[in-house]
Amino acid sequence: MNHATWPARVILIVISAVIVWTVIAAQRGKKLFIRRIPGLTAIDEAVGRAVEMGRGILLSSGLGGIDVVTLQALAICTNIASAAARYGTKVQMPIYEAALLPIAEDAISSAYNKAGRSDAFSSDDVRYLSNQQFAYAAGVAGMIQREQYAATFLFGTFFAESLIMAENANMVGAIQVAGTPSTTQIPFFIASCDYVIIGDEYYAATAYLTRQPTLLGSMIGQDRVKIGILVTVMLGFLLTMAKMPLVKNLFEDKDMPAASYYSPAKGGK
Amino acid sequence: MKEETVKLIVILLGVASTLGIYSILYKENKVFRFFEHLYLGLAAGYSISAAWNDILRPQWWTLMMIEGRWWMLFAIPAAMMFYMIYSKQNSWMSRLIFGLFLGATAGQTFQAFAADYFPKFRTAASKAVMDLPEVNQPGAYGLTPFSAALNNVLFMVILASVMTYFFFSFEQKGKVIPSVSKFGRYTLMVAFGALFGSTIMARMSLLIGRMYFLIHDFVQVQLLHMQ
Amino acid sequence: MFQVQHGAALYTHLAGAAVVSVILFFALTLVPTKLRRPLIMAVTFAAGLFYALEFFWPVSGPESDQKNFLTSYIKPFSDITTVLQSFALGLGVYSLVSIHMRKVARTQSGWAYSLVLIVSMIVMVIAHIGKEYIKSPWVHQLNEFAYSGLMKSLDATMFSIIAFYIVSAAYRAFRIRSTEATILLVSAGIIMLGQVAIGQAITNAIPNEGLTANLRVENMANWILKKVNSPAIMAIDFGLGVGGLATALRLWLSLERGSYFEEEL
Amino acid sequence: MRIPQLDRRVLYMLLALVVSIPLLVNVPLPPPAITPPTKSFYETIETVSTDPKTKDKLVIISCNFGSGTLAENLSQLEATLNLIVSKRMKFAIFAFNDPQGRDLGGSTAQRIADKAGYKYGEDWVNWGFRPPQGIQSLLKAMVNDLHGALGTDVKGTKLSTIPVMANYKKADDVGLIIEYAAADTVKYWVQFFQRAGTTPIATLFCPTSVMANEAYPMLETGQLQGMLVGLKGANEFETLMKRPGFATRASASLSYSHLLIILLIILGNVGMIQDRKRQQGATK
Repeated sequence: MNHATWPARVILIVISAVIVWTVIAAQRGKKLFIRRIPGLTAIDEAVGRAVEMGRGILLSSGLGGIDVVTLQALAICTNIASAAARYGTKVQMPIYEAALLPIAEDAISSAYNKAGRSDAFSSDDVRYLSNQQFAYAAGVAGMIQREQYAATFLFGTFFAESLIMAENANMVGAIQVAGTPSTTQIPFFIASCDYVIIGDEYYAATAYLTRQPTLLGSMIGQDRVKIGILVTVMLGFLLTMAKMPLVKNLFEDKDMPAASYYSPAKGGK
Repeated sequence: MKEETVKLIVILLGVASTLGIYSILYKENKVFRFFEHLYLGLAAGYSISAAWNDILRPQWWTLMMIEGRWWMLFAIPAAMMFYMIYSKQNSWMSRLIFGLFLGATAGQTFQAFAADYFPKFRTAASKAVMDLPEVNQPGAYGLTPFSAALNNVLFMVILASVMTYFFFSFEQKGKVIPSVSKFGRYTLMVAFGALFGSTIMARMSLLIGRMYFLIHDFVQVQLLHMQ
Repeated sequence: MFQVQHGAALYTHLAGAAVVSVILFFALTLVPTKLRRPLIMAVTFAAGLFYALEFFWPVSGPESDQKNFLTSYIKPFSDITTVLQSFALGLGVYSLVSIHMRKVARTQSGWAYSLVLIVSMIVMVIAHIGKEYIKSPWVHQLNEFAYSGLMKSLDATMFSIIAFYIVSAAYRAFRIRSTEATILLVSAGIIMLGQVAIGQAITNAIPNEGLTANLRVENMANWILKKVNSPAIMAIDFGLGVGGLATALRLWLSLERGSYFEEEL
Repeated sequence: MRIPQLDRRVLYMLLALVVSIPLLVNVPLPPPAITPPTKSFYETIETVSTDPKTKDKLVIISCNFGSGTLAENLSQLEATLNLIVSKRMKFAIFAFNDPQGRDLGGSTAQRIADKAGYKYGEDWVNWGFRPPQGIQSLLKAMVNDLHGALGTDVKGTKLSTIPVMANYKKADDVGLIIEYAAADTVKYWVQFFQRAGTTPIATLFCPTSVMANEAYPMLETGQLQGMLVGLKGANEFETLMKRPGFATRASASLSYSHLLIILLIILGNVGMIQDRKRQQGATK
């Protein structure tokens, strides 16, 4: 879809309005509930373990550039860094996309500041490594093996290199928490990490960790939208069953005969 | 240097770096560390060259200096703002340019969402159950109407239960919701198992590629002169 | 005003642009602290609005060429953001080089590796940019060694090392410890068998027609991938899509009081 | 017999052996089953190349892979290009994700085209590489003006002066898109090109087997008309065309390495159950 169709305009605006509305309601002090998410509770445990063992923590915000996923990763990492800073544990963060470096450095150093430990922050701890996928992975693998981190947190966009990082951390016995919207990498994190944040738990993470009204509101808004989508899809399913495919028309983009046109069954020959 | 010598050196370098990297499988060691740093250095050099060769030169320098679009010079002060992070007083300017990128990414999300998800909503919402013809289209695996209907019902059940598992705004209690979301979790595990299982093939293919290089390109062709 | 210039006129225009740049840059440093945050918010909003409007605004024109008043600016705008992002690479290179230069200068432990890093970086830049400008064969040979010999092999090898890790991960993780782990294991096992000829051979004797076809391992694998995997992944995707959209909205409208907008400017 | 927990280095050694042996000596292997995505892939090319509406249109061969996934993507490219040239279809090589794709695709196409008697510039063209950052806008621009948006081919010749491009000016002149990819780059074609012209363009996908998972739904929605799943798909395609190549040979390594993993998982579980029993015995 290069430009919005009328249904697209309506649906997108409704979705956006629901989210923005709940955010504003939450900022005005509406009380909101969020259920327990086990993987996210584990973050504190992992930081605690690192403190006990007296070894460092590795944070990675993945392979994304300046995008929504990576900014969310950065927000999660900042929360972890401030917990680590409170206990005086060292945090290291290799960066993939150079343009993110200033913002990451800023975020981590302000996390230290907030914990009153600005002295413990060294700008070498947030360092650019490489923007080449496997060079980054090799560098991180080397760092993990040499520094023998007690805990690693992998959040953000990941591709194949996820397993290289997670297996190396597993070898040095680090406790690992990982979360990514790159669904294809989740099985590998499940195999190598102690806790995995799946699906949109990733976007719930900051709300869960900080309990900030804005984020909580957004999360509740997302939940409502998801319920709306599910109900609409179910309704469409039932209507199709009753031979009234309303929803089909609603989501219609442009007539797309490609599949049937080229399907040999209907005879293109 | 003769072309063959160059080719031989290229292959020897390839063999050395392959073995050097694989040495980490035994344990972290000096050889790996050497190749790791070599790799990071080369990668950094490559990024710089690629930035110039593929982006800055064709999309900026040539346009400015050869085609005469002088206003492209304004890219320099804009890019300089990134670097203001190193200035104590004006580090806010780096956020200004960052804001531009952020806004642009956010603005594109609408189109991406519509293009990505609307076809999916439609597919999910138009799964038929009644009056299915005998389908024999590519990808339909020659389903009978009955099994197609069954599969489509299953599709909805899985979709709904996995989505239920990801609702955060209420406690998952009572009789129905916990078991629905548990079923959702189980199907997620099936899906993740499937993803893992099907990825193995991809990873093995990569290893086959590398082993073929070592065995064929190096040992058979270079050492034994087999063709 | 924005007209293509050539020859001497180009240089005077460039000089003029440079002067204007310096003035604008200086003007920005004078922006009072109170106005800084609103300015950032405005820039963020405007950049997003550009793309959003282009998408939402009604279009006209022939079926194959639908545009609105913003469509033709999309390409120049995205080109310029690409260029700006490339300039930012300098930040990364500066960070990398300064850390390793310091190590070399102070001969800290492992300084030799840092030296390798810096030298190989310089070699790569000379070879890879040089090959575009210098016609002499040694540059091309250097590029062959650095790029085809080392860089490409290092890339491919590091990628393929995952094959080893996938084996150790599977061996360790696929244990019948809990219901969930067992489901994971069984599903992975069926897919693995269904994917390769030798696994398919197990059920080759079963006819691939009628009800019995369901017992063939590749059909089971395909069924799992298509009928179980795709709705599950689709459900995850719906959540991720909405989550991404919500995060984008918060950033765009500067609703977020996240770490990077919180501090005093 | 007690089964010990194996050290990971032993696992690595076993794997290396199992993968290399079939590359050295011929190991027997049963033929693969032809899966529906492969069949549909083959039939789509057949249909496009015979349908009078599409048979003279351009085929875009989009090579978005690097040397890392060579084993999978290059064998797919070779197998499919062989079919394309045997149908005498005109094609254009294009890359926008990895500059290596331009070179790998270009050299493979050159080799196959030479063998088939194709002439560069008359029967095929290499558009070269464009950076991924601007791909969305580039594809949007290409919909109405291939020549203007792309500018020049890989050698720097203006597209408008290349004979083969004379009849191919916009998306409506494209009959088929085949994407060879190590990432989910096919979405750009689907989102910004496939349906942007007056008639939808048949789109085929040759992903690495890992990327295939995410693409299955697109087969169902009709966004893709066929798919070769990694090395396995290439092997099936070679079997279908009765022209065995690298993929056929490599699939023995593939088969036996899968078998090894399954055996190891079984061993691991037996060992775990034994340990558990022994512990129970000890506590009694």
